[in-house]
This record gives sequence, C-alpha cells and structure tokens, in this order.
Amino acid sequence: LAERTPEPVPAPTDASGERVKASPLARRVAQEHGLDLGSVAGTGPNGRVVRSDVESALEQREATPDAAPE
Amino acid sequence: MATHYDCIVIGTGPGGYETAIRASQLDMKTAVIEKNKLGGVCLNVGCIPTKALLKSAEVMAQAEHLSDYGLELDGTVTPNFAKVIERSRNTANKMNKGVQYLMNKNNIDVIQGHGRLTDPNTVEVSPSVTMDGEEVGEETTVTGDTVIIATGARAREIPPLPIDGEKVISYKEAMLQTEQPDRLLVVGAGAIGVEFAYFYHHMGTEVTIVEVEDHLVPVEDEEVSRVLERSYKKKGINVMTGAMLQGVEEHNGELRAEIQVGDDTEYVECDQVLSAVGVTGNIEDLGLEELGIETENSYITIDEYGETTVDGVYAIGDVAGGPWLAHKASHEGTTCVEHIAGHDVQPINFDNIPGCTYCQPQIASVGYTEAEAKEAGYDIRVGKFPFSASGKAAALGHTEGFAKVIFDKKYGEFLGCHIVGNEATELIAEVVVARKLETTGHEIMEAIHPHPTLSEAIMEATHVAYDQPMNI
Amino acid sequence: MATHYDCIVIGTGPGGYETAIRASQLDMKTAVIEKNKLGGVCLNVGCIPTKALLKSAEVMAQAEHLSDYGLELDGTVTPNFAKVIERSRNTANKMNKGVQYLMNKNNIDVIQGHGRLTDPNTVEVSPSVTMDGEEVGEETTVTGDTVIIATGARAREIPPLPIDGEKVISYKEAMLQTEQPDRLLVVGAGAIGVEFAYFYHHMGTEVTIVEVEDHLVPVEDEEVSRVLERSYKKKGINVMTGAMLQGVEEHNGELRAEIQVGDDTEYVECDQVLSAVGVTGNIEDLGLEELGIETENSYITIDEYGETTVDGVYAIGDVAGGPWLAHKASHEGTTCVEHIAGHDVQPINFDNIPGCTYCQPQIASVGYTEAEAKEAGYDIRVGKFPFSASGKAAALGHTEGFAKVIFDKKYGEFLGCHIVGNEATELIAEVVVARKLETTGHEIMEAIHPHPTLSEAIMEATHVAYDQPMNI
Ligand SMILES: Cc1cc2nc3c(=O)[nH]c(=O)nc-3n(C[C@H](O)[C@H](O)[C@H](O)COP(=O)(O)OP(=O)(O)OC[C@H]3O[C@@H](n4cnc5c(N)ncnc54)[C@H](O)[C@@H]3O)c2cc1C
Ligand SMILES: Cc1cc2nc3c(=O)[nH]c(=O)nc-3n(C[C@H](O)[C@H](O)[C@H](O)COP(=O)(O)OP(=O)(O)OC[C@H]3O[C@@H](n4cnc5c(N)ncnc54)[C@H](O)[C@@H]3O)c2cc1C
Repeated sequence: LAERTPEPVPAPTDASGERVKASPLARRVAQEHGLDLGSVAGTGPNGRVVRSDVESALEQREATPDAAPE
Repeated sequence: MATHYDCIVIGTGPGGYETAIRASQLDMKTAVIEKNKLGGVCLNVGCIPTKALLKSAEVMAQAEHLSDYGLELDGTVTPNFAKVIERSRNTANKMNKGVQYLMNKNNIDVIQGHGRLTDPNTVEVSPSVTMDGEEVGEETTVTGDTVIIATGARAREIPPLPIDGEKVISYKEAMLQTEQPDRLLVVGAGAIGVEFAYFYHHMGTEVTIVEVEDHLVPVEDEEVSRVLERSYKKKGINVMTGAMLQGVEEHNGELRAEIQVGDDTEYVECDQVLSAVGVTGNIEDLGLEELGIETENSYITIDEYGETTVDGVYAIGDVAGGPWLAHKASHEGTTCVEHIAGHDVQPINFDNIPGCTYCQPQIASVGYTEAEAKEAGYDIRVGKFPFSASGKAAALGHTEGFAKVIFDKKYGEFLGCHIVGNEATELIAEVVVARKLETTGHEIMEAIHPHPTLSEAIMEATHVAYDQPMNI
Repeated sequence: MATHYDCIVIGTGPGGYETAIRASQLDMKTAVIEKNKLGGVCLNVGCIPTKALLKSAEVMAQAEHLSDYGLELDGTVTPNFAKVIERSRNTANKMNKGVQYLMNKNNIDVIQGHGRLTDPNTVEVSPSVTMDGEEVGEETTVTGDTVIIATGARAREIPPLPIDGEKVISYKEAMLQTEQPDRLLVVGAGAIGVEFAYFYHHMGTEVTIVEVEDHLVPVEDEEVSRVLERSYKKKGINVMTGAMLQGVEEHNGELRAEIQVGDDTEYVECDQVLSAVGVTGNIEDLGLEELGIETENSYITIDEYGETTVDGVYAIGDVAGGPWLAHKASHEGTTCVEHIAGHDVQPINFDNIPGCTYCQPQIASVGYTEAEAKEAGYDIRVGKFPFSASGKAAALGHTEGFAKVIFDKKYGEFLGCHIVGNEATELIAEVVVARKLETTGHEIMEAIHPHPTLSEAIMEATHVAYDQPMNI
C-alpha cells in the first residue's frame, strides 16, 4: 500500500454557483490540468461535460498561452 | 415505374431491420429487401437459435447434478436431440415472425428477393430461394435517395477444410441437423466454436476442439481463456490448442483429421467436422465493383458514419467489417440513419462494444485486456474477484470463474472488464454503461450493488484494484 | 487492564464485518464483538442460506419442465427436503468461515460474547450462546475511541400471531427445520414472505400467502406485483391480498387461521404458519438508555454519517433503520468509518439502494415507482419492455415479466427502474451505476448492450420511453 489511492473529484460549480454536470473522468482530467470546469461547454445530454470537451478546452488553452495558469 | 423510397435497406439481419425501423421513425419512406428469411443470420441461424440450444445443454448439465441441490432423480434424463433442435427452430421462427410484425407496424415495405445496385440510387430485385427452399420475390426495380447495404456475412472456408454440408459442416448444419454425430471435431475456438463444443458435449457427443492459437477464445484476456480450458477439460471435452488442422481424410465412412501440434502430427478420428474459423462478408453480386464501391478483404470500406466510397450508399453490420456482432450491426445502423437524418450523433465507439460467449462458464468482456492495456502504454491497476468468494455464486452452486477489472492509474478510467462465470453475459452491461458515462473506479465502488448478486463481483474486483479489498 | 482499540464494532453482520475491514484498512486498530456466529443474519439465517434454498426450488421447478427443453425424463425427480436444508446450511457455514478468514487477514480481533456499552468508550462483554447452542466468550471489557453498533434486527411479532417456533415460526425455523409441513400459511408478502412461499411450494408443500395490503410485494411498482400474483396463482399458490390475519387456533393438531377479507371472514387450515411481517431492531441490553442514545420505533437514531445522539458512538445497518438490506448495511458502515477517518465522503444516497426479491420470476427495483414519481410532481416518460419480446428470454424459456423505466421529462433523469423476470436481480446493477453516474436516457440507449441478453430490456424500455421503440 505504498501509494495512497486518489479520491474522487467532487462535482464542481460554475460562476453562478450552479452544479456543473460533468462525467467523473472529465472532472479528473480537468482537475489534473487545473482547468475550471465551469468554463467548459458540455456536449453531452443536457450539457453534460465529457472528457472530450475538457480535452478540446485544453487544446484551446494551449493555443492561447496567456490563459494557462500552470 | 419503380417505386421510390427515401431509404432502401438491403438485408434484414439485426443491422438491416433495426436500421429500417429507425429510418421509418425518422420519417423516411423505407423499404427492406431480403432474399432469405427476415431476421438474417442472427435470428434464423445465429444468436437466437444457438442460445436456445445452449439452454437445453445447460438444463441437461444441471440434470446431471440434481443431487447437488438435494433433489433425487429416480430414473434417467436423456436429451432427445431432434426435439432439442425442434425447440431451437421454434424459437427462431417465433422471432422471425416478430420481425415481420415490426416491419408492418413501422410501415416498412418488405420486398423479397435478391437486391443488386445498378446505380447509387437504384436496386434491381430478382427472385431467390430461402433456406427453407421457398421461392420468393419477383423481378422488380426500386429507387431510393439512400441505399444501405446490410447483407451480413457467412461462414469462411479454409483450404484444408472444404465444407460439404454432410461430413464437414458449418454452423448452419450444426444447428439444423436432427441427428447428432457420435464424435465431432470442432475446428476453431472462437465464440461459435466453443459454444457448439459445449452444446454437442452435453448432448452426448464426444467432442474435440482444435485451435491454432495458444488458447481457446484467443481474443479474450488470457486468464479468462485458462478458466474455460480448465472447465472444458474437466467436463471431458478434448482440448487441443496451438494445433493446426492439416486436412481431413475419409476411411470407410470414418473421418481422420491430421493435426499439427508443434513438431508433432496427431490424428483425431471423428464422424463430423465443424468448421468454425470465422466469417467472410457477403459482397458478391451486389453491383459493388460496377459502382466503384470499395471493399477490403471481403468487407465494404466505410467512413465513421457508414458511408461507402460512393456518395449516398452506406454499409453497416457484418458486411462492413468486425466485430461481427449483432449489437454492433444494429447500433451502427441506427447511428448511420440518424446521421443521414441530420441528427447530431456521435459515431459508435468501437472500444465500448462488449463481446459475449454463451457456453458455461459464460464469458463477457469489454475494452482492453490486461495485455492490450499494457501494450497501449497505460499504467494500470488491476483487480480480480473470484466467484468462489461470492455468496450468490455459492448459493447457485456455480463458483467457477472471476470478474477482472482494469483501470488507468492516472485518471481512473475504466479500461476493461473481463468476466468468466455464471451469467457473465448479463453482468457486462453495467460496465458498458459505466464506461459510456465515463466512470472512474470510485463510482463503481460507491454504487450500492444489491446483495447477494454476482454483479457485486465487479464492485469487489474494483475494491481490489484500488487496494481496498473487501470480501477477499 | 482493558485492551484499547481505535474502533470497536458490535455485531458482525454484513454491516459490522465490512465496517471493521474498512476501519482496519484505514489504519485503525479494530475489534469486533459477536455474541452469535460471525456473519450475522445475512450469512447465517438470511440472504445466503435462503438463496441456496431458492436455487434448489428453481432447479426443482426446471426439472418439472425438462421436456420443454427437449430432454426426456424416464422416472421421477423429488426433493429430499432434509438434503435441501443441509445444502443450504453447508453454504452458510462456508461463508461464515470466510468471515473468520477475513477478520484474521485484516488483523481484526474477534471477541465473542454479548457486548454492552457502559460509557461511550467502554464495552463490557459477557458470555453468550450461539444459534448452534455453543457457549462462547468470557467476561471482559474493552475500550475504544469509536464504538459502532451494528447489532442488526430480528423478526417482528404481531399480537394475533405469537411465534412459538413450532406451529407458528419465523424465517429462522422456516430455514432450519428438516421436516416440511404439508400445508403452510405465510403471513406477510414482502421479500421474505414471497421467497419462502416460492420455496415451500416447489418442495411440495401446499402454500397460502396472506397480505394485508392490496398486492404481493406491496412496496414494488404495482405492475410488478401483478405479474408476480399472476405467476404465483398459476403455479398453484393460494394468494390472499387485502386480507388481515385475525388469529390462529389449534384443533387436534391442525391449525385454523381466521382471515378477514373485506367484510368476509375466511378460514384457512394448515399445519404451520410462517410469520413474515417485518423486523424489529436489536436495541435491547446495549446500555443505550443509560447513555442517552436515542431510539425511535426500535431503531437507533443517527445522523447522515451514522453518528448517534452521543458523540463518538455510531450505529449502522438494520439496527439504524431501513431499508433492511445487507448492501445498505455494508455501504452505510464503510461510509461511516471513512468519514470518521477524515475522508471527504458523501453520505449514502437512500434513493439509490436497489431492492431484490429472489423468487421466480425475480424482482429488482431502484428509485421511484411510477406512482411515487407522479406524486413527487415529476412530469415523466415511462417505457416498458416485456420479456416476451426478448430473444434471450425466448431462448431461455422464461418470457414472464418486463423491465420498466421511468425518466424525468425535463432533464432526462433516470428516476426509477422496475424489473420482474428471470435474472432481474443481476440486471438492476446497471441502473444503480447509471444513476450514480447521473445518466439520462440517451446514454442508456447509446450504450451498446450485448445481444442477445436480458439486459437489453433496459435499453429497449428506454427506447419506448423516448418514443422510439425498437423491438416492440
Ligand atoms: C452460430 C452463430 C452464432 C452467433 N451468435 C451471436 C451472438 O450470440 N451475439 C452476437 O452479437 N452475434 C452473434 N453472431 C453474429 C451475428 O449473427 C451477426 O453479427 C449478425 O447477424 C450481423 O447482422 P447483419 O444485419 O450485419 O447481417 P446478417 O444477420 O447476416 O443479415 C444479412 C441479411 O442480408 C440478406 N442478404 C444478403 N445479401 C442479400 C442481397 N443481395 N439481397 C437481399 N438480401 C440479402 C441475408 O439473407 C441476411 O438475411 C452469431 C453468428 C453465428 C453464425
Ligand atoms: C430470511 C431473510 C432473508 C434475507 N435476504 C436478504 C437479501 O437477499 N438481500 C439483502 O440485502 N438482505 C436480506 N435480508 C436482510 C439482511 O439479512 C439484513 O439486512 C442484514 O443482515 C443486516 O446486516 P446488519 O449487519 O445490520 O445486521 P445482522 O446481519 O442482523 O447482524 C447483527 C449481528 O450482531 C450480533 N449482535 C446483536 N446484538 C449483539 C450484542 N449485543 N453483542 C454482540 N453481538 C450482537 C448478532 O448476533 C448478529 O450477528 C434477509 C433477511 C432475512 C431474515
């Protein structure tokens, strides 16, 4: 049991405090890259944010370097 | 003048008929063309009738173990092979009638006969003969804005084993014949091969199964294969892996198969050989070449929504390539017509199509095997939960097998799941849905699986993968 | 001096023993106190042994239908009741040994005897007698930073039906007795009642089942109840609903039960009565009153993480209130200790705990019933798919029942699922996981369920709910 298992990432909220619907995988990838899920447009049913949405958002961030907080 | 449709579907297997239903629901005037019986391989000589046969075999296997359950058999239970086949045919015919009903209900025109494209919007139909020997259809021509080819696939033949339908048979004869051989040699240990081996074994036939790869069900995770092999050997099925069939000779009505195992040559005597070495696409006599529709290794080349190399002509299901599974065919088809109708749909994700094998123990899997995940460069966490530790499995008296889960360490992605054991084929849907919803291991562990069930094994295996094993 | 622990768990049912394992994994020095056999009701006289009995009944039911599968029975199959019970006991004992193994493996001290709190950190243990009549334990005292009460529940008694263990029995005797009554009256048609009715019926006992509510399994969706009622009547079980037991009298060794049905009084003659009218929490002799730990209707009052009204003392599982299910107990317990260990865990969601009944046809459900969803003010879409339209069900020869799904129209939330039919208890996990992952109907439809399976029924029912029925 050398390493501690990662804990689940809780559901984030957007600017207005509303819970962002996002898949667990999307949440974790966003957390890993310090991306605010509230700023990602979801393409899943009911605007659910899925991993590919996060990945596109990350690509976009990469394209506009001044936006990256890392 | 030819009747004009918005959508014409050639073939009514699970790919074709479900595609037609969805097209009709999307307000397309739709016709299906079928040269044989409605329902394709799946309903008539595939998924459904084999599962009926396997159920009879399962009940027979259980009848041999009545005393394990505290029941007393005074007498004998024996399979009546012809009756077992008859039951399977009745099941298939019932489902086949169901497709006719669905076509009527959804206002889909059913045109019997062999279809052939003469241009991207025109299909020529000519009479054909069904598997029951019935002549159907007449010469006619129909036109359509969209033509979807869903003509499926058939048994592949290999040079050392030409199929004659009597001594060397394909799945069709294996399923339809009303007399069983005393000794059967099954060549090929994919799903179809191992299913028939199981079936004939429990009907009382002496079965040998030969596989050129090192394991039965070679596409499955290796640990899964090993459980199946152990189980088959224990049952008394003769298992030969890493074994290549060289040819079959007939001597006084008896067959002798020559099989190469490593550097040795072995001989197996038998009365019938079942060739179960894969399928080949039905691309002949469809007008493909004339129209410039490209194919590759007997399968039609398509893009992610099923469009062929000719605009407006689509192909889905077995004829458009693997995996050769009914549920792949139908989802590929419905996605294709939804795309044609202008819906914003995602192409199907080929990584999330489960594969099932319905012998006992059953096998079901989806996603990466352990070996594949490693090869793809993932840093993985793996968990396995044996059914021998499951209370439900103990209560059922079926403790063979396990559930194995594979997660990506970095993000917790559920990379793959492999189940061998009782009801495995019903358990895998949970994983397919969870993967569709982009789960991580946490949600699987936190989802309160009912107790006592076999489905808990997926949760328990996940606990193991996350270094917090519970009931093991 | 008393041994000191980080965590003491009183009771080793599925709640207690899994809680202890998790506590130990979280680096707490842990002990369990158990006055009876390890594993609690669930392993010894609940979930597991009943499922073993039900499997024997199922195999017996199938043996009566061998010819449906093309098999010939020359002779007879009869249940040997004592052997059936013996098999069930063996299964229970095997699982019970498994718990002992798990305790050792996880370095958990097992202290036998009756536990009683003398202050929030001290448990006094005194000798006790197990169900096998074995005297266990000795006087001792242990202290702990945290004490978790997981003492479970037992059969409830109602005034018109005092349990004497011979003529009027509880689930315990029904499961342990090695002789079967000729005629059995089951009072109460919750899961336990209908399961024993099914079991005894197939063992050859004449069974009547009485339920005060209008339907069998009254907590289930009404359509589900109706399928079960039809099935039980067809089997030859005497079903009395809306019927209130008034009392039982004995005449020359025969019992006569007086039952009020509407304005009428009916009499049922029988040899034994099984009282299956619910459970009551084991809150006695634990020192609760002295410590000021509050209870309500025989259950300990807890907050969302299991803490009682006294700091540092927790309660989980059956003794902390319903639903009285093993998987609720274990998840409640592990969540409780994870919270104690300072993990950021969510309390368990009581709306996403599935309920299962293991007779045939099986019943499984989770979330809102149709009636509840409407009452809660949801605008709903409902879909139902009967197993009579399922190819797998046809192949299995089990076409009874259906899957029913309920979605919220506005956001597509999966509000509830109700399944009655073969393997229902294995199918529901998909829905629990999907709901945990906040699915909508779209993901269920797009998840490629393997064909042919019963799990497809959930997808097909969802298609119906979304007005795009596929195979119906
Ligand atoms: C023994 C066996 C067991 C199987 N078990 C399973 C299983 O358990 N699960 C699973 O998922 N898959 C199983 N499969 C595979 C499954 O049957 C196929 O993947 C599925 O049938 C493919 O569907 P399809 O619609 O693409 O084609 P098909 O079902 O092959 O249907 C094609 C249809 O097109 C018709 N057709 C062909 N050419 C023409 C033409 N020119 N004009 C008009 N009509 C034409 C054919 O007559 C046929 O009806 C099994 C297969 C076999 C052989
Ligand atoms: C016939 C039957 C069938 C059932 N089938 C199912 C099913 O299929 N699925 C399902 O989910 N649930 C089922 N249940 C319910 C399930 O058994 C319970 O929900 C579950 O056992 C509760 O677990 P628990 O840990 O809270 O308590 P229990 O399992 O009741 O365990 C409590 C333990 O605490 C011990 N104990 C009590 N007081 C003390 C004390 N003072 N000191 C020391 N030890 C003490 C008891 O001896 C016992 O071992 C069934 C119940 C019955 C009766």
